[in-house]
Amino acid sequence: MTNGQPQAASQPADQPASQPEELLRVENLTKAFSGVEVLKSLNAGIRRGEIMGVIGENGAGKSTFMKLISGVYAPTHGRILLDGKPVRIATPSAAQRLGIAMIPQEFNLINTLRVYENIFLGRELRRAGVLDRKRMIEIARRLFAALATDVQPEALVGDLSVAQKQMVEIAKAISQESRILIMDEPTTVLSRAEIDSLLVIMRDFTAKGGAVFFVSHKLAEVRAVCDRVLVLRDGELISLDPVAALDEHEMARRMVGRDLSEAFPAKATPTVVQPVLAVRSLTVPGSLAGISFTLQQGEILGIAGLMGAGRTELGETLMGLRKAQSGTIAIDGAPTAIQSPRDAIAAGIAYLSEDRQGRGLLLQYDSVVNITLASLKQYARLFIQNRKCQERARYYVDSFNIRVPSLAADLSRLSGGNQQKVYLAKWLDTAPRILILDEPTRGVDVGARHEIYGFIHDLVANGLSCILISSELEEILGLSNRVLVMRSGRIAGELAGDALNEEEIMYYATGLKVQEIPGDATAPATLSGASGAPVE
Amino acid sequence: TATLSQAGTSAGTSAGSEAAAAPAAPAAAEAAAPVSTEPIKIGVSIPSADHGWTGGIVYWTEKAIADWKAKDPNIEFVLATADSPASQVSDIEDLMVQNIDALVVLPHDSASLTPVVEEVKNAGIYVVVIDRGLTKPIEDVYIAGDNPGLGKVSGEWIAEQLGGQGDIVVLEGIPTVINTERVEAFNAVIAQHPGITILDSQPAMWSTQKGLEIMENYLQKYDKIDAVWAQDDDVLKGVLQAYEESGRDDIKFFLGGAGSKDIIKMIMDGDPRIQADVTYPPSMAATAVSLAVMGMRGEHLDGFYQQQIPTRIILAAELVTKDNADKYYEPDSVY
Amino acid sequence: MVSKRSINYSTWTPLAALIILIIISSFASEYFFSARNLLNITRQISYTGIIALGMTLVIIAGGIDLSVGSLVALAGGVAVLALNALGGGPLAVAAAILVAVIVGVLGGAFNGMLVTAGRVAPFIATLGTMSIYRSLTLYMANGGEFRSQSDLFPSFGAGLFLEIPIATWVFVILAVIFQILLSYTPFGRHVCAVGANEVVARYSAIRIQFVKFMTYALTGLTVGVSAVLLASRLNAVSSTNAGVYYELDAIAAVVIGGTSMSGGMGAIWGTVIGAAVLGIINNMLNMAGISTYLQGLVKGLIIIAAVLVQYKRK
Amino acid sequence: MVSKRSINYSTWTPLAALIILIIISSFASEYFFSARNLLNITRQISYTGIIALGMTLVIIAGGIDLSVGSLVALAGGVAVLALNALGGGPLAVAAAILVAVIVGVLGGAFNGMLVTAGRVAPFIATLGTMSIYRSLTLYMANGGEFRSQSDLFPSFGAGLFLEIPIATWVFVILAVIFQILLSYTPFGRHVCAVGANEVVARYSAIRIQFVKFMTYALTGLTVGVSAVLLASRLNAVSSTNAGVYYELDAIAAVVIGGTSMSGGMGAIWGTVIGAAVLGIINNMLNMAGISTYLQGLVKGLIIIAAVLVQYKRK
Ligand SMILES: Nc1ncnc2c1ncn2[C@@H]1O[C@H](COP(=O)(O)OP(=O)(O)OP(=O)(O)O)[C@@H](O)[C@H]1O
Ligand SMILES: Nc1ncnc2c1ncn2[C@@H]1O[C@H](COP(=O)(O)OP(=O)(O)OP(=O)(O)O)[C@@H](O)[C@H]1O
Ligand SMILES: [Mg+2]
Ligand SMILES: [Mg+2]
Repeated sequence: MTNGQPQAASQPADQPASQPEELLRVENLTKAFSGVEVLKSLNAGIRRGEIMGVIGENGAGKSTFMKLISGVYAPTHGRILLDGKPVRIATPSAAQRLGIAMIPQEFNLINTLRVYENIFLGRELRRAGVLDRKRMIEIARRLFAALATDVQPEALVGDLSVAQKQMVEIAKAISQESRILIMDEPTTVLSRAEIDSLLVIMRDFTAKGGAVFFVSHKLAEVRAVCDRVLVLRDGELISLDPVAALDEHEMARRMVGRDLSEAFPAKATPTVVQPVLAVRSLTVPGSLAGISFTLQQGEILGIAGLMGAGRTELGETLMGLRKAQSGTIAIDGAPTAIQSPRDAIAAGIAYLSEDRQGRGLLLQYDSVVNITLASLKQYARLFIQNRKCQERARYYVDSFNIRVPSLAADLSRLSGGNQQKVYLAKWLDTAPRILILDEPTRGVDVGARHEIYGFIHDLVANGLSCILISSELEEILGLSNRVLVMRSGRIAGELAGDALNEEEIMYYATGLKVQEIPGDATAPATLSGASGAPVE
Repeated sequence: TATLSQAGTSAGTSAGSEAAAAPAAPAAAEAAAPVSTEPIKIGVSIPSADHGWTGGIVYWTEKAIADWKAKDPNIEFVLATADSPASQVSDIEDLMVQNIDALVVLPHDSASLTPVVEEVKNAGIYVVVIDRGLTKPIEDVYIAGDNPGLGKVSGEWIAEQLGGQGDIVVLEGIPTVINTERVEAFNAVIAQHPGITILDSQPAMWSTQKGLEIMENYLQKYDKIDAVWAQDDDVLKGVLQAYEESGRDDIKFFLGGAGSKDIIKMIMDGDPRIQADVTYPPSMAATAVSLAVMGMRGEHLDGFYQQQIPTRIILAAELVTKDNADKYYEPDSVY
Repeated sequence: MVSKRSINYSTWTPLAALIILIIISSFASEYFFSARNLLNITRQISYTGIIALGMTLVIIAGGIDLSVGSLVALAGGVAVLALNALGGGPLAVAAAILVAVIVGVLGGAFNGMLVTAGRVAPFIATLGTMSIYRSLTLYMANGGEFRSQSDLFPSFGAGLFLEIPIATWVFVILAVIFQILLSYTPFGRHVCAVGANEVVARYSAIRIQFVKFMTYALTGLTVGVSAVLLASRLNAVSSTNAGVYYELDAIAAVVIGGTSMSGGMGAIWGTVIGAAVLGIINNMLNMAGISTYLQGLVKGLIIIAAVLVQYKRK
Repeated sequence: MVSKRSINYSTWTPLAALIILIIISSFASEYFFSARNLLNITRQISYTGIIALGMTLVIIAGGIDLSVGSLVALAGGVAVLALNALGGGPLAVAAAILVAVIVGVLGGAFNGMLVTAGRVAPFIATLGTMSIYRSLTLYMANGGEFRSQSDLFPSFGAGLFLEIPIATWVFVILAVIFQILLSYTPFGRHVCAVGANEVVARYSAIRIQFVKFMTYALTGLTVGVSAVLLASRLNAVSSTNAGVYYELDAIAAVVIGGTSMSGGMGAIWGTVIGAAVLGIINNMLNMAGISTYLQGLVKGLIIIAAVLVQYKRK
């Protein structure tokens, strides 16, 4: 994915090269968790007005690095210098005082508080001792205006979508008058427009002499916005070079330590055309309106759309997590009532939520418990046969090459990508025939991402059928045989073959184009469903 | 038990007089030099102080224990208070483990404690039961107040004062057998006086505050009340408080129960609202402890010609009025 | 969506329960609406109501305090001792009030210490102090009562100001103060944050331990106030049953008021309504003269119903 | 890391508390180690201990049950009525046992209904039923006792089997069953999942409502068993104070046993140890003959200490 505007902004020319000396430097920075060194004596420095990209595989140590600078963890040894002076950053608040603001990879928001309250949490503005709401709300509003997003300052964070939450995190960070801004994968859940405005804001920030750490798996963005790129592998510094010096392939190569083969495995077009899943005018008040489509045996059906288009609702409805008001679902041509996730599993459906931490995994339990949670019946006549579970978990950990300290280590200590693999294993263990993936590579690095693509490819080759919900057009285009584009709860269009390209998808996603007859042979149903459907 | 009392009588008679005197006049206790007696261990199991009167029970028990310890170092006491029948059963089980020779028990509930006390008795331990009788006649000695009597005397006095005419309200205690006995006896008496109507009767849990709240409501509901029966003096305090605050003056008199020292004092001081009280003395617990000691020692009550301590002692529910109030006033008691 | 529920929860819904209840009551007894009866209710609810104010903060911050009932007895008892020691004059009364509040705050602070410094689960910590405070009180009073010898003392606990019981005034004023504290000060926000997500709160430079500690100390303060009002009302404190079951009433008031036990959010005014609901239930049951044994049944049903109503409204 | 704590928490640490306590006790009284005394303790703890087994599941699943105490009285009372109605013979005793268990399960199921179908917060739902069940019991017994007319009935509550109290046997057997249920069956796994993260559990096709409901029903079952043991031990059930404060003892046992109130993790055997700790405290206080007023103080301190020890060991 290439986008023009920020690229222009990324010319080294238009940054203040006036005072090149370093703002922050780390020396022999090392972090070990229970003996395991995850960051190995790192030496690096960031200059004023610089955006430094930090890339690396899942578990490479990026977040750890950032958490050390922002006072979440204390270094095992090594030190941090600010303006050349050694500083001790014991707590996040200490970091704040030193002018270091962090946008964490996992959300750090209070769902029960309002947006503006979250933004100013711990540093509330007050007038005469009591909260100065007016001013806080006003400032918040301005921040979101600058971010070109429509979050309401007085909304409750708990009601926001993932992307909106991300925006709040960003607003919170930039609202602190800080000199160093740490962004740990801020763009993973954002729409194109939101990303662009974010990149602009980063530029403004550096223009004022600040410095930005930009952690991302989206190498194109890194290329577009960063001045220098720091590559981490297994906790070690691989390289720190100007962005001009490396293209995306080179970045990926350095991250993984080997040459990556062709980005996406060759698509296997399903040989026999035999519908596994047929959905007819599925309607869920408020989110889905007359959805109709068919999933063929052994195909990957992509579902694209903008944030809030209702893709997740579609997935959740198929999984029996949301109640459909009308419409039918047929498996292998047989009408099947799916009232609950149990029904869905019985029907051979599996759904991986976009929110793996909040809805997918029990983080305080180990991989064995998690992998066997949905498929426990297999391992228990009356009692759970723990040995079988262990073996099974071991099998997945090996074949998906999941990096876990041990089978008994709880998932809270795994990096995002490894958690995602565990999540995939969990659902594959229910032996599904229809696999619904919602943002399967959100926050997952190139290496792991390729692995996951590989897994999907193999699974489909072995007769599994897959619905792929993703905001990464690249991914959709690269993997899908067909693509449905959703818009405000409807299927705006179906694309296949030559019509399958980024522009087309965007036209339908944004409503510039609407297909009169979706590809299905079920036009009437769809139309009636669609016409009668409420618009969000 | 025969053997026990034999052993007792032989050893005991000499110490008899002081022993008998002790509870009556504790002052004498310090004077008397301890005579050599074989050591005995007495377990005492009573309900914990969950309202004023049981507070009094605990107070009197500890007082008697202290007096006896001062008088005879060979007597060892183990005291356990329980907040429920189940925990009282546990307490008694624990007491048995400690090889007690005698058990003084005020059962939380009659039936609930019967099985375990029976075990105690079968183990050859001397048993004195206070106040709430067991469902079987197991004990060696039973000492109690007169619950139906309390209700009866109260009813009769109120009826007489009202001259058989008037409206009264009743504040009951915690719903238990005791409360039921008292209230039923009271109602029976009132029933004989068609001129008297009981407007309302609700449980005040033997608690001052509950009495206050319920009386507040009574004063709301009934424009004319002639007399109040509170059954317990703690409750009566709350009742009086509510009455004062209401600023009303229609209520002719109040009657409490159990004879707490405050109310007795008010009677002595001639408070017009309170002209009488009916006794149900917690001091019975102290007497019970003494009875246990004397029973173990095989002594008999001074001036009694029976060889043995009477096996049933019922303390009448006596009417306390200005004339005799001083005889019932216990300034040191907590109740 | 979980958050969603608890949100509506603490908005207008408790009011529904209250209104329904008032309607029922007015039918159940013609005396219900008499000014005097209503004033009685306000006074009767003030004792546990005041405590419920502090309890609201504790629960929002993710804690619980079972010791309030025992602490009422302790604070009240010590206050009476101080009163008598100082001769029961106006100064003595003032001193007694001060003492009660101090004892309350100390008791609450000790709970706070255990929960923060000692990291004992709130339920266990306060279960322990519940037993400890009661025991101390019994020991000091030897199982009996603390009796005030002052004639002045009762006058303010039982007294009226502008026709309205002083206890009611105190309750209302404290409610306003706590409402402001919770909704209009940084501390209030921090209490919510700590209860909703401790980790996030820490990252946001909030002194979690301090915030938690303060919620318990403040609850202790409310307990002290409630204790002195109660003591002066009865001019005595029973070591055995002063404040018994107050913790349950206070917690019930908080939750009926829409504050969720899981913490993170709640409303003071909801708690006030919760206390009113409970008070009216008691009053109604007595007024209607329902079989004393069945009162518990009705009360239980109404408490549950009150919360059910809140969900239906959602 | 929170989870990490509760793990250590529920591993070996409660044992430390128990051992320390045993050492203290053996010094406090020479009778402590007498076989008779130890057997007494095992019987004394069995009544609340059995209930604590069910309570463990409820708490792990993220709930709480305050109604167990009242339900003990209700189940026991109804059982005695059945016993007497059927003449007190062997069959009548068997029937009584069955009845108690059935009433217990029904009571628990009703709690479960309120929490799942009714979506009432567990604390409030069971606070309500606590009041309801007690009230029903009082009403049936008219405030008095349910007295069994059977001479056979007490024999098994007080009876021994192989020198060991029957109550103890029941406790041990149930503990083993619940341990297996929690650690080796899908249901147990689901209970943990629901408590750890309800949303994840739902997305994992776990029937949350069913699981929650079952935890309450099972607790009701343990209550029924405990009730019949208690009733036959006393050969009567007091409507006023049978089972009073059992909820607190049971919950204390669970938490001392290392199960965190926040749910998601816990251990049955920890709960058994917790019950033992509480039982030994009571026993020791009686044996040592500590002033009855100060017993609460000691008990409270030891409960807190027991939990503190767990953290220190962490
Ligand atoms: N709290 C912790 N305890 C133990 N190990 C941890 C902890 N946090 C991270 N780790 C380990 O440290 C390594 C680096 O983790 P980190 O989150 O920094 O990776 P990352 O580069 O951010 O990966 P991702 O791109 O998936 O976010 C991983 O192997 C992870 O398992
Ligand atoms: N994690 C979440 N928490 C709360 N609400 C959410 C969450 N995810 C989605 N929603 C709700 O569902 C609505 C539709 O968003 P949804 O995620 O279904 O759209 P989508 O097409 O799946 O886009 P994406 O999957 O990229 O978010 C959102 O507006 C939001 O209100
Ligand atoms: Mg990371
Ligand atoms: Mg989505």
